[in-house]
Amino acid sequence: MTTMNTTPEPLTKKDFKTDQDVRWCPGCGDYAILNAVQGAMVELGRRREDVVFISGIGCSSRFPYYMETYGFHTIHGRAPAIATGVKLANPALDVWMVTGDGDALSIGGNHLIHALRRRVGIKMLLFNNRIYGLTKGQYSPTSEVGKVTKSTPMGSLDTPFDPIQVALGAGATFIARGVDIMGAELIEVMKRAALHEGGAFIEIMQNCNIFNDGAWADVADRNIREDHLVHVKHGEPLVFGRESDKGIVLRGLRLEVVSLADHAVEDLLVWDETDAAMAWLFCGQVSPGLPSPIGVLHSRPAENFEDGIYRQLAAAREKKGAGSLDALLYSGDIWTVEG
Amino acid sequence: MTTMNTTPEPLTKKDFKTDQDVRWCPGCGDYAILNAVQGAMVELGRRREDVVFISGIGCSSRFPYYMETYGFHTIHGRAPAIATGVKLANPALDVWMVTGDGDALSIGGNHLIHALRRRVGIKMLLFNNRIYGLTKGQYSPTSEVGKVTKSTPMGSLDTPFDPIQVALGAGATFIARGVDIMGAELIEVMKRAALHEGGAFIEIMQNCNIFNDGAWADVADRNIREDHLVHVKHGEPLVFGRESDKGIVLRGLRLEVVSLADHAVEDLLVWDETDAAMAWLFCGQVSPGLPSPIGVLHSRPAENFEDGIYRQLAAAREKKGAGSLDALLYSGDIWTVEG
Amino acid sequence: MSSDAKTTNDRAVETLEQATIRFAGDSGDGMQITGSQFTNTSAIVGNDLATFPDYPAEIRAPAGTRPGVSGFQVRFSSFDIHTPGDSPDVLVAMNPAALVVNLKDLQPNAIVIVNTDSFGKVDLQKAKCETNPLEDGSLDAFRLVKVQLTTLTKETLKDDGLDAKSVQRCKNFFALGMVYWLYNRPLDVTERWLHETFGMRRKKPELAEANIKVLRAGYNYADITGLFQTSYEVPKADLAPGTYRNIQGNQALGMGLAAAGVLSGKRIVLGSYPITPASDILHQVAGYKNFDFVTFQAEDEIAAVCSAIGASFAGQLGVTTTSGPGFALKSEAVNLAIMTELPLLVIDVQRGGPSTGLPTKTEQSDLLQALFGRNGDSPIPVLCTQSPGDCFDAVIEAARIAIRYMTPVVLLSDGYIANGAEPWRLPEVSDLKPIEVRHPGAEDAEDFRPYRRDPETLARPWAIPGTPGLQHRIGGLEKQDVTGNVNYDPVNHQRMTDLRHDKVARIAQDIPPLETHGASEGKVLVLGWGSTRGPITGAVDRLFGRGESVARAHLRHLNPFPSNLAEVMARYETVLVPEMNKGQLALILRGQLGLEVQSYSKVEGQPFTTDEIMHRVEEILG
Amino acid sequence: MSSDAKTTNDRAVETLEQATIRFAGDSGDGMQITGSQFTNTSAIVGNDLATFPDYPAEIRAPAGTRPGVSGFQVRFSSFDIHTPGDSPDVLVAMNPAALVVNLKDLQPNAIVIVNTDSFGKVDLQKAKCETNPLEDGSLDAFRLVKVQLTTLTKETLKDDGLDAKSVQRCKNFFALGMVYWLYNRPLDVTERWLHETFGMRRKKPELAEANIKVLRAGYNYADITGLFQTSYEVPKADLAPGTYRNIQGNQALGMGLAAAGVLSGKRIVLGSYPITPASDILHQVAGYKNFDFVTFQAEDEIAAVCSAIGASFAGQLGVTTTSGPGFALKSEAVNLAIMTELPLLVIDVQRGGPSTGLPTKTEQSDLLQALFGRNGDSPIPVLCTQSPGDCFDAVIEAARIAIRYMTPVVLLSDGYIANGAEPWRLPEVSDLKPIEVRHPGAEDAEDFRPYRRDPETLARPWAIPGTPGLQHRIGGLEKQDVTGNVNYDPVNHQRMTDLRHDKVARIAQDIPPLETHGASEGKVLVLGWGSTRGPITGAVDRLFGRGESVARAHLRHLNPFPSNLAEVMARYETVLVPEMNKGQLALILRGQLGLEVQSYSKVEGQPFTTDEIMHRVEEILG
Ligand SMILES: Cc1ncc(C[n+]2csc(CCOP(=O)(O)OP(=O)(O)O)c2C)c(N)n1
Ligand SMILES: Cc1ncc(C[n+]2csc(CCOP(=O)(O)OP(=O)(O)O)c2C)c(N)n1
Ligand code: SF4
Ligand code: SF4
Ligand SMILES: [Mg+2]
Ligand SMILES: [Mg+2]
Repeated sequence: MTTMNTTPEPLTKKDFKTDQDVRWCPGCGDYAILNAVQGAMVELGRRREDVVFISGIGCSSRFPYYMETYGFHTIHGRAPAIATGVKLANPALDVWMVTGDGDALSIGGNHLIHALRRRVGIKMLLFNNRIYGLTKGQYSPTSEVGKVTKSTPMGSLDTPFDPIQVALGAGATFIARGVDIMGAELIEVMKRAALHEGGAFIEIMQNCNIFNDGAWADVADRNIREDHLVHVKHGEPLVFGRESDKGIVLRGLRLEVVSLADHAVEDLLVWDETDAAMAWLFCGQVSPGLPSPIGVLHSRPAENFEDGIYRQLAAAREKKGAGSLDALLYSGDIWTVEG
Repeated sequence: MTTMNTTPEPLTKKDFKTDQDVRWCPGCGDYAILNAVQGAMVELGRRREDVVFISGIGCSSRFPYYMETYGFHTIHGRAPAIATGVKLANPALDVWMVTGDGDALSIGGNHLIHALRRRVGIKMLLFNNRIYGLTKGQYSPTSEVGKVTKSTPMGSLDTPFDPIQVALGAGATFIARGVDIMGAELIEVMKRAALHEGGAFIEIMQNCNIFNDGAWADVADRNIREDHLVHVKHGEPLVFGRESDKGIVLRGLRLEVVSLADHAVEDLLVWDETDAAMAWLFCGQVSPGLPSPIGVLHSRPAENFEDGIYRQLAAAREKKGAGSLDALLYSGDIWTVEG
Repeated sequence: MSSDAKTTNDRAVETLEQATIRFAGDSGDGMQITGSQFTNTSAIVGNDLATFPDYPAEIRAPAGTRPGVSGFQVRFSSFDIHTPGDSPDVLVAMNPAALVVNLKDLQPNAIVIVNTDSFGKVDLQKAKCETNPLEDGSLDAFRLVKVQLTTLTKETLKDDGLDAKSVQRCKNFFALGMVYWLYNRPLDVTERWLHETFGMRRKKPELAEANIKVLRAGYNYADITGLFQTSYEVPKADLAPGTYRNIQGNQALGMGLAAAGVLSGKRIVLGSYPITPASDILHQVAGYKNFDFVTFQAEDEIAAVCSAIGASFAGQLGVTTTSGPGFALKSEAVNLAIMTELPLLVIDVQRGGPSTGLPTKTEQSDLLQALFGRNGDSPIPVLCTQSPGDCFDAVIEAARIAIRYMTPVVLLSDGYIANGAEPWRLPEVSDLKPIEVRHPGAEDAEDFRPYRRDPETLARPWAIPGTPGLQHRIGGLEKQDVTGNVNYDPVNHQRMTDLRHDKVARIAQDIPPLETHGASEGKVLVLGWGSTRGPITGAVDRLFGRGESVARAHLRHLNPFPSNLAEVMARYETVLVPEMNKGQLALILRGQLGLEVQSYSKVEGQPFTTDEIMHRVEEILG
Repeated sequence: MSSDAKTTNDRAVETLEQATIRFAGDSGDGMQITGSQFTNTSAIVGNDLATFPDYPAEIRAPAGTRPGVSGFQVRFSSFDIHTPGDSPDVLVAMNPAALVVNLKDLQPNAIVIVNTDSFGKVDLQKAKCETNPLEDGSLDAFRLVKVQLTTLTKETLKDDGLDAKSVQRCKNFFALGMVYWLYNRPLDVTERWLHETFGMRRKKPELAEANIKVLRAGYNYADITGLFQTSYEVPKADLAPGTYRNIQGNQALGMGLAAAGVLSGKRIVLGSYPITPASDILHQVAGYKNFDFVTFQAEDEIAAVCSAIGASFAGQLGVTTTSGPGFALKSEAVNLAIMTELPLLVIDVQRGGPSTGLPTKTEQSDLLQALFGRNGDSPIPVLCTQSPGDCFDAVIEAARIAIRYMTPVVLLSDGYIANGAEPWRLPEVSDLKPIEVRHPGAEDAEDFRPYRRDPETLARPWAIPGTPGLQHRIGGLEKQDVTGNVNYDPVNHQRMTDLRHDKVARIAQDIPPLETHGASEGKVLVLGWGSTRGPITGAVDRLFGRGESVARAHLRHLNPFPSNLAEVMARYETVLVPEMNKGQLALILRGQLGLEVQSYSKVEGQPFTTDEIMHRVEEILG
């Protein structure tokens, strides 16, 4: 592995910036995410040459051009498949994927769920702005019902995907959420993801101020957001609210918001990130009207798909000895014609 | 609609058979399913000309050739998209889709989850034999981990999809399961599906006796199966077992098998098919070691996507009047050049 | 007010046959709007015209940078023109970047109007200018007109209590006002538009008022300050009598689709997935719901085309719109439509390739993909559009073929046509020929065979679900002749392969003979397809006018070709084939007709200019 | 036992130069195994040979029906042959369907061995026979040999206590035994195989024993009963000295891939999705894990090719295998590899098309798709395999080009080559030329540019993740020359388009000149590509032997062509191009070289026969 011989001195965010002008609209949430990712790289002590950013197509997918690492801006929806190939070729690389709600959940939905199912060791960042940005504002699979866009002048009819629910359905072993402008929380989540084996999925609520401004207003607005989101932490009760005056309890198979005025913290649901069933309870159509959870919703131990593959390669060498062309060709029913 | 002027006399199964020789291996589970589907058509009083069977590619997907209805044997994985088009063009047609575990969940995964998300009024029958039959035996996305096949001589590494879990993740509004050789149950489930609006998803456990014989042995073997499956019925407690001597209780967010020797039927979980969270508890990775549920796992009211579209068309005509080319062309900034 | 403006304008008025103006600025500066406003006004004044918008791939490229420059060029004239002009007479540059990237194209002595407020240090840096072009002499060859657009706009609106951002946004109308004065154009068309858009639609009358105020201020500023020695007049062109509208290619495609629906009595089911530069077609027709027009934004291109195929199977007309990369994804499904012989319209608005390529640039490089981009021998009719207005006829023609011959049809447009605009003489709806549709009915059940063919067209019957007695099954496996049952017999496969081929070849019987313009025989024939019609026409007509032995012909049908194509080509010593690709049509002409042609290839993401083609032909003429 | 069998065989032994046998029965009758066994034995006996398996698309088509017939034809000889033979001398028919569908192909007076136990009323109905062919005279022209295969097999095994089903399954070996006697073949090769397969691998020694017992019984039955007047001997062919094995095309492709990995020192990462007739390549190489060979069964073809592209980006050799419909799905991604200039191997084992077509039949109709099936001008090298053994060299050559020129490469094989077998003279591993790979290292970081090209090959550097200082970004948008940054400049786009084109064209510098066999100039050149080599060689060599003025040449490289192609073609009055498609190579030859050729098209899902080509050439010779 060439990844050995590198300089030890610690890198700074600047080291992860490229010479390319950033081409997002002024005010786009992507800037904040870029900043957070660069921060995470520094905190993780990553070496630039060992990191690969793979993206599809979309505003969000221009991301790799702005990271001073190896990068591949691929084609629409295929990032998970290409990232899988990178891992199959060299499991030692730290592979991050950047995608949008259209890229990941519309055209790329199948590759996404298969990469999660297989547990390929890719860290996925889904920038969910609930709109097609790059193509100038058509509705996406995460747009709310009734969304009026260029392609749906009378409002969209299809029920959106809940990305968390889709990831759970696919059997993802690490699922988390963050908000573009909540950098600190985002960095924490990314650091957890970086350490998780078996692939990680992070939905990032991102604002497209040009075509879908305010899609996440309630969780983005500093003044009100604490009433609209809940920070889930493994082993801790679900308390939220500006005054930390609200909580969430489990009633049967439903989550319910209660006021701590008339409930004790002990009554609240204690978050168990290892329990997929618990994460499921936050899925839109199951318990509507809940605050948006952010943080690590689900995480359970798993093995990287690519590691399994290399285990088999080693086992085969173990068993049959390293492959020899001579042995391969000159075997089975062969015969010789004398000169 | 041409679907008005048709003969009233009741049809029989024979009327739904075609003149084509059935081309499945002797002993294939598909024969039993074909028989059940033809039975369901009769019981539903369907007219052949109003029914369309759409399939992808695979052994299972040859199904339409054997149904004396309209049929389209399309291309691998695309049946949901083509079926959607049929519904968009003529919502009055009764559209059934037949697919396999590879066709629906491997190459066709994205179309499947989007058709379910949108709630297109298609009835989907997924023949799950946990193998690629037509291509002679490679593992599929539903094959168990460690599956040894032509393409995985050292065993497969990827965690399989649970079709029910995938459908839940996609937000399906009708989810059911059946077994190829349990015709009566299958017909009941199909009749429920036929009446459901918003699209229906039915997983059918099917035996491929050539390439994956016995994949469902425990639920197929008449002698033991009642110990390995549970018939879920809305509003009824979860009792199962050859002697109806076992039951399932809810503990926290877990389902547990108990013996009715030391538990009262009242303690058992009463099935609520309208609760997606309940169906979720049967998903493989959540509560392993449970009997396989068959019957209608989940059903909640929904509207057909295509009906919404036609409502918008009507509303637009209502508002603007039926479209006139003259009005369309001769509008906006137009000017006249005199002769 | 435009009227009294006229009276106060007592400076010399020079009459011109034509003029070309380019508006250039940041994506945020509203240059596309400014350009279209000037275009609409000129159209209504009665000029012939052609436009060319050229904008960056980014939604909002970094302000002030060269890649961020958005441009709109309009050429208007008192005679019949075919291209947006090779080099502008007037450039409006909102910032240094807009100025420097456009200089190279200008006419010598062109008028250059710049917003001096945006030539600060930072602005120059953003534009990567070492020195200030306003001072370093790089404008010596031109007539520089310096205007403090920003300041003057602020000035004009200081009492309107608008926020700074909104004020900023008005300055393009100050520039527009000036240009209106320069060419003696009325303001009312734009004023009406501002009232409708801001006043009525967006419910912001104050913005309408502000913009109008600034527009007039600009007009008066040009009038009073006497910045320009002369103003110009471009008299109306004598266009053929009729009613006109100014139209873009994608708009015309959308209208054509609605027309195809009405003319065939079929519901159009358009399954599409957004992609530049085709998305606007979807947006357009999404507004045609009262035409019973179904639009479906699918999860991807494969689902889009498959939904259209499903719709055609169910008896309506399936259509899918896309651009190159999306077309590539559709290829497997298009092949299913070929095998099942269902009508289907595949519209490919070509862009710069390969791969993601240059999404906002134009190119003609999908021809070979359209003809051959599928497994097996899979013949498909291919047509193209030749200008914005022509899109309307082209798409109706494509639909007619798809239905009459029961076959998918590819219609190729391109980014230049899609976004370019021209005055379009509206057809009389009553003149549009209906598209005949035949569906067998229950009464035909007796000896119905899904693959028994019409002897004239070789089309199979379009029997649709819901019809009693016609139940049948189709699919992608080889079919038995007549019965349509699955069949692997060698002789049958040969026969079906030949039938699929012959059916498409037969379409030639409906194709009008190829017409030539200019010399009926002689030295050079310039043979084009698609959007090269504009520059080819401009160039060849001029040369022929000069008495050169040249002619031009434009193909609408690329498969099959018009039956007289070989004969026509044979009448000229040299056949020149200009294409915005590496010579794709040239390859087919040689390969299919075995005739020698000279390929003229340009792959710059930009249309040919009239001059380029003239020079090339002159070289051949020697 | 084979030895003493020989002694008892005192009937006349006639020596032949060659013979062709076709085994035909239900998919369940084990005809493919029977055929391969006869093939392996004949190979080891030292014959040259060629085989052609032909089986239905269904896993188990309905027993006894005509579409359900599975056939295996083997031709073996004492001289050098190139095809599995046009018409069999012996037909083994396990049931009426197998008999009737094959009769038309037989030599007059051919030996026809039938299992009379399966000619009951029901069997005849299943085969849609009004009358019993054994009695209605339809076999008069042949030497009919009636055998109660089922009865005799049961008889043989009555004491072995096997279940009826297993006994049934043995009867093909009774037939094989008889044919072994007929051609004086030893039994030991097959006996060894039975021991290995059933005894060791499947741990069913009783089945091995049973089959061997039946095999010998069949042999003795033929010996004792004297069913055949004479038996035959086909002496060994004098093949070039060396070590041989009998090999199928897909096997050789798999081995070639392993070799390419070893020769380049790169790990092969094969991303694939199963599809007939390519799946066996995946199955084969999945067993090469000890070669550090990574196989990945992806969710679909798009993911398959994308995973391969990702692997190449990461510095290993990405490969993807598929057939026509899957290839169509990969086109968008292949274009990404063209734009990013990454090495990639795309192997397309062609089958009958279009659409799902005829999955188990052979065809050459993906050539145009390979060359042009992408958006934009997207040049890609295309190679083909010419015979089963040739696949080994072809795939190594393709990998060499992909790496040396940093480009995706398409390798076209077909179903006939994939499943056909021939004796293959094994190469000396030490003779295989290494594939040179260069990766820039940290030391090159100073002025590393991702798109700076090698002056000789125009290849860009293959800088791989993990290398300090070489971090860079690539993608599908147009690249700036040298820097590789995103760039939409018109002149740059033209330059990059030309560079991509020229790079592929340059590969010609590594391609050996095209060789001709036969007349070095004269009347007819038969120019082929891919699997037509066999029949063309057979036909042309015979004609040339007769002194006709004919020659043959076979293309390995379809893009770019060998530099001397035009010159070679010009040496002959007529160039005949036989293809299993509607004339795809012919189109390109005309279109690119502007040379006239005569296309000979056959689209029956079956290979050309030697006779077909001979007759066609004779027509031309007049
Ligand atoms: C094959 C293909 N189809 C369509 C497109 C056009 N396209 C580019 S990005 C995009 C969707 C972008 O939305 P999203 O993924 O949410 O990213 P965002 O721009 O919102 O960040 C589409 C439809 C394309 N580039 N390629
Ligand atoms: C585009 C394409 N890729 C691959 C194939 C080959 N193929 C046909 S069916 C199939 C999978 C069949 O498995 P499944 O869907 O489970 O159906 P089954 O045969 O088991 O009923 C595959 C890979 C194809 N026909 N088309
Ligand atoms: S369009 Fe929206 S998502 Fe795209 S860059 Fe602009 S603000 Fe960001
Ligand atoms: S292979 Fe399996 S699934 Fe296919 S027909 Fe045979 S038994 Fe049925
Ligand atoms: Mg988005
Ligand atoms: Mg299956």
